[in-house]
Amino acid sequence: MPRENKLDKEKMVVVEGSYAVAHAVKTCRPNVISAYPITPQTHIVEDLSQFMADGEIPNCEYINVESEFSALSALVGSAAVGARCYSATTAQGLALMHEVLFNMSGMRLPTVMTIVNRALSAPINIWNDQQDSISQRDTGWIQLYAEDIQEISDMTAQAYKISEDKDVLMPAMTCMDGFILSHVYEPVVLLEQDLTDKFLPKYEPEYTLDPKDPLSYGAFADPNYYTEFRYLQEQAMQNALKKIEDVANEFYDIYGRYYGGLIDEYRTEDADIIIMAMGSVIGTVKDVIDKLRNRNVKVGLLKVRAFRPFPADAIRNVVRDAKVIVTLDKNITLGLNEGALCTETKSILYNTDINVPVIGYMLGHGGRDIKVDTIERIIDEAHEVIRNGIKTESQFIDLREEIL
Amino acid sequence: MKEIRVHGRGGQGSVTAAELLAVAAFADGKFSQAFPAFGVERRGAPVLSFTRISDEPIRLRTQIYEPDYVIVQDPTLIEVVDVASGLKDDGMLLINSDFDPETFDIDTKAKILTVNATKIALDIIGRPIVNTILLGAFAGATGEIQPESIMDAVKKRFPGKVGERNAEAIQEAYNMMKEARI
Amino acid sequence: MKSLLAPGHRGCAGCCDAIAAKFALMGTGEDCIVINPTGCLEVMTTPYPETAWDVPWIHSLFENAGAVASGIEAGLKALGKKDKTKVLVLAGDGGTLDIGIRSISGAFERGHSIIYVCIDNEAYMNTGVQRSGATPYNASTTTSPAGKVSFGNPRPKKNMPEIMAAHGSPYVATTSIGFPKDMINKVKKASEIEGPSYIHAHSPCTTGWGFDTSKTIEVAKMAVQTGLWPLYEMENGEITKVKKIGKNVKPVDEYLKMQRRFKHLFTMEGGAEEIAKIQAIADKNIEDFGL
Amino acid sequence: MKILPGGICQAGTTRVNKTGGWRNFKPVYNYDLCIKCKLCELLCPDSSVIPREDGFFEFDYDFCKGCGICENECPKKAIDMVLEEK
Repeated sequence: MPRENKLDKEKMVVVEGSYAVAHAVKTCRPNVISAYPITPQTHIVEDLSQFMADGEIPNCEYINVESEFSALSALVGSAAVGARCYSATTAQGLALMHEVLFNMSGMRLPTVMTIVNRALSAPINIWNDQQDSISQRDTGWIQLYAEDIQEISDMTAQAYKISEDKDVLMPAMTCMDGFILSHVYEPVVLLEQDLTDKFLPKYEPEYTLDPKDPLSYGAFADPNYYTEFRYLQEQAMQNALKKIEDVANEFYDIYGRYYGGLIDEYRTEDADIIIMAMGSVIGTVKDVIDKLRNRNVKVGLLKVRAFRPFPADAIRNVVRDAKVIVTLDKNITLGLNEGALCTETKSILYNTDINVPVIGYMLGHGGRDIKVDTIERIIDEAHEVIRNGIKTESQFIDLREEIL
Repeated sequence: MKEIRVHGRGGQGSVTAAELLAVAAFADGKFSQAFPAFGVERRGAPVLSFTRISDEPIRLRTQIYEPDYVIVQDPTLIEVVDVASGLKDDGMLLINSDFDPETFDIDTKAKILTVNATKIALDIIGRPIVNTILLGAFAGATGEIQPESIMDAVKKRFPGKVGERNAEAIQEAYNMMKEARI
Repeated sequence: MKSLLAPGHRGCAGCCDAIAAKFALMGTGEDCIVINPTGCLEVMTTPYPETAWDVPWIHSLFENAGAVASGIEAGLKALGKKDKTKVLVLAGDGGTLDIGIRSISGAFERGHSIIYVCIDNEAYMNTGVQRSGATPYNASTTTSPAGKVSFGNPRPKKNMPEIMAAHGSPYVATTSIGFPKDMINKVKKASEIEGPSYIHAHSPCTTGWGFDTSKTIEVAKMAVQTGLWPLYEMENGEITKVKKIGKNVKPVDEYLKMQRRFKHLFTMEGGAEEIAKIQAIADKNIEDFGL
Repeated sequence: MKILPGGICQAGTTRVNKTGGWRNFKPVYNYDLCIKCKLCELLCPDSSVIPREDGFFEFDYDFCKGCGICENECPKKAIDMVLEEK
């Protein structure tokens, strides 16, 4: 059932995206924050440091670590003693954490980490795309992508509730586009402390490192056991599918704000063309859709909020009657010439009775602005696919051919 | 929706100007959005920042290519940056300068206005910080924004004496430019 | 004193790691949490679903023990549980001197209250005796083998205790499993100190060094008695206590002869000169520390 | 047995794994020579030297791997390593 996102203008303030996230983290009452500075994540951790310096986060330790690797490693320890943990990073920092990402999800230690999405070097580039988190898709972390500041702020509390659920117990990344969302000032309802206290219960894990009940964490599992642990992780991801939906609904009941659960839809009713996208480009696409709908173009948007677990059923239900699906990817799987959303979408339609063509566009890499005109051209090309079938399944758009 | 582009140099507070404009616009009951042109510029380098103001919630996330208004914090930028790039014909270009608008050879059909924000800053604040003063001038020249909203935003951002003096300077710039309103 | 390391673990007969872990836990007592990075100790004590540990224990990765310990300490503090519980790292020399040095450096610079014990058996034993930064001069390992033109490892041991003292650690000590009371008392002392303390425990490995399983303690003692492994304590950067060997000092060849990893020095041409260089290392220690 | 998520183990559970079978030689006490100094108990890498009520010790042959450290370090030569009869 679609829900109205009731924004209370009286409660809104104009703040930077990073501040809204830091404030959201504060209201979730974390016990340990551990982070290493990296552009464009820095404002979040600076704001949290200021909250700490002003004594505004009780019962919390802030660890100024010497690397991202240690930022997440420290949280492995903190989570294992039962602390609610937080970190934030991006790009190179996330890549450096790669090994720990597997470790933390393998040990089933919940945590929330904001990924301020940014391109990976080389060449060095500090601007936004989503290659960083997409490249960590198999590490066993829940991945949620936000459209605007309100959503990334609210998603922080949602992510804790999902991650800490006893049927899930998997760490979660909440992803926001670097600069585009992290450095934008816009009106937002800062996560309300009283409502968050109501929404997010105290983290009380069943098992912890405790001298009174000395358990061992991180044992050495041979081929007789390893497979079963992987199976259980996958089960947890499947459980998360429902939990993400439930938590979005619970959030709506308490705060009155809703952005979809696993996915969200925008004017998909009777849509011939369904655009699938994640993150901040959603807003621009919605504007383009409104414009084209006024000209009776039947186009709609399927916003993917959860990339891991991948919401196969939810997507199938929406795209079933479309004539073409268009995926937008700020990433590329090199060697496949496709973005991840394109690949995943095709894969969940195969072996089903849904026979809708999928075309993919890779764009917005390394901070290249995604303009209204680009989205319009993509929709034009989608029409051409409806008329004459697929010519190019997946491609870069807005390539500067003249310098190639 | 109105789109504003602010040209400045790193360290001159152009990002803060865009932000304060967004805060003030929201206080006026509009929706707003402010963001820098994200770069690795250091102090002194030319920088850009943007503000959108609208009666409806703003979803658009592109940079601003065809602004309604352009604010230039430092006239020396005109030599090195195309400050009028994409500026709408019925738009306005506001330059911090003690010269008359006609002295500037800028390729635009939009109206050019100048305000000697540096002088106001030195007279009232005692330091050549012009970002907030130009917002006062902008409010006066365009009527897009209430001067009180800008002054409140500035006072909140810079509490105490600094904010008070800035507010005084904003009022001064507002009064001067109100007469030149387009 | 009760052993907090259960039997049934998969360590070799005569395993130095098991002895070192046992001593360290005797120093802290049972109110402690152990962080154990990758290495023999981790693998041999926790074959799922079993564990030999009678205290809470965590293995995360190879290079992050310092950070995991920091997080545990911070978590306990935030939850109001840090009063008595000690945070003890039991790490090998590879996990300490090589791959883990960044995270240890960070943890010590930040001043977390942790006890870091490096169980130094002077090579990567878990993977089959490869050289580490702790491998001594001329030891033959599988990646620094003696050969026609090589006497083995060409570099002396990295001086990790000095590095840790330079971090401003309030307590740094060297010890040896050949001196159980020394080791237990030093860990105990470390557990009573606020801030990060570092104990470097020399621990001869029967398999990697090539000596009979019954000689683990004997070889450890000999390292100390030759002056090759001086036992000392540093408080706030100053040496405050040294274990004297006095007249009992032994020549290094007695120590080297006990181990297969130095066997080539006694058969190769030029070996005697190399042994003399090792003797010079011991002599310098004796002079520097006043052993 | 059901596995717990994350691979958590209950304390001291290697006790199900009897490593006594690894032995070639087994230590035997000569209580006439033993001075109850406890060194054998302290040094045993397999925690297989068990104190008795009378202050002497006995070996836990379920776990003793026969390394011989106890024999080698005994100050009174009160321990002998004898060939394991299998």
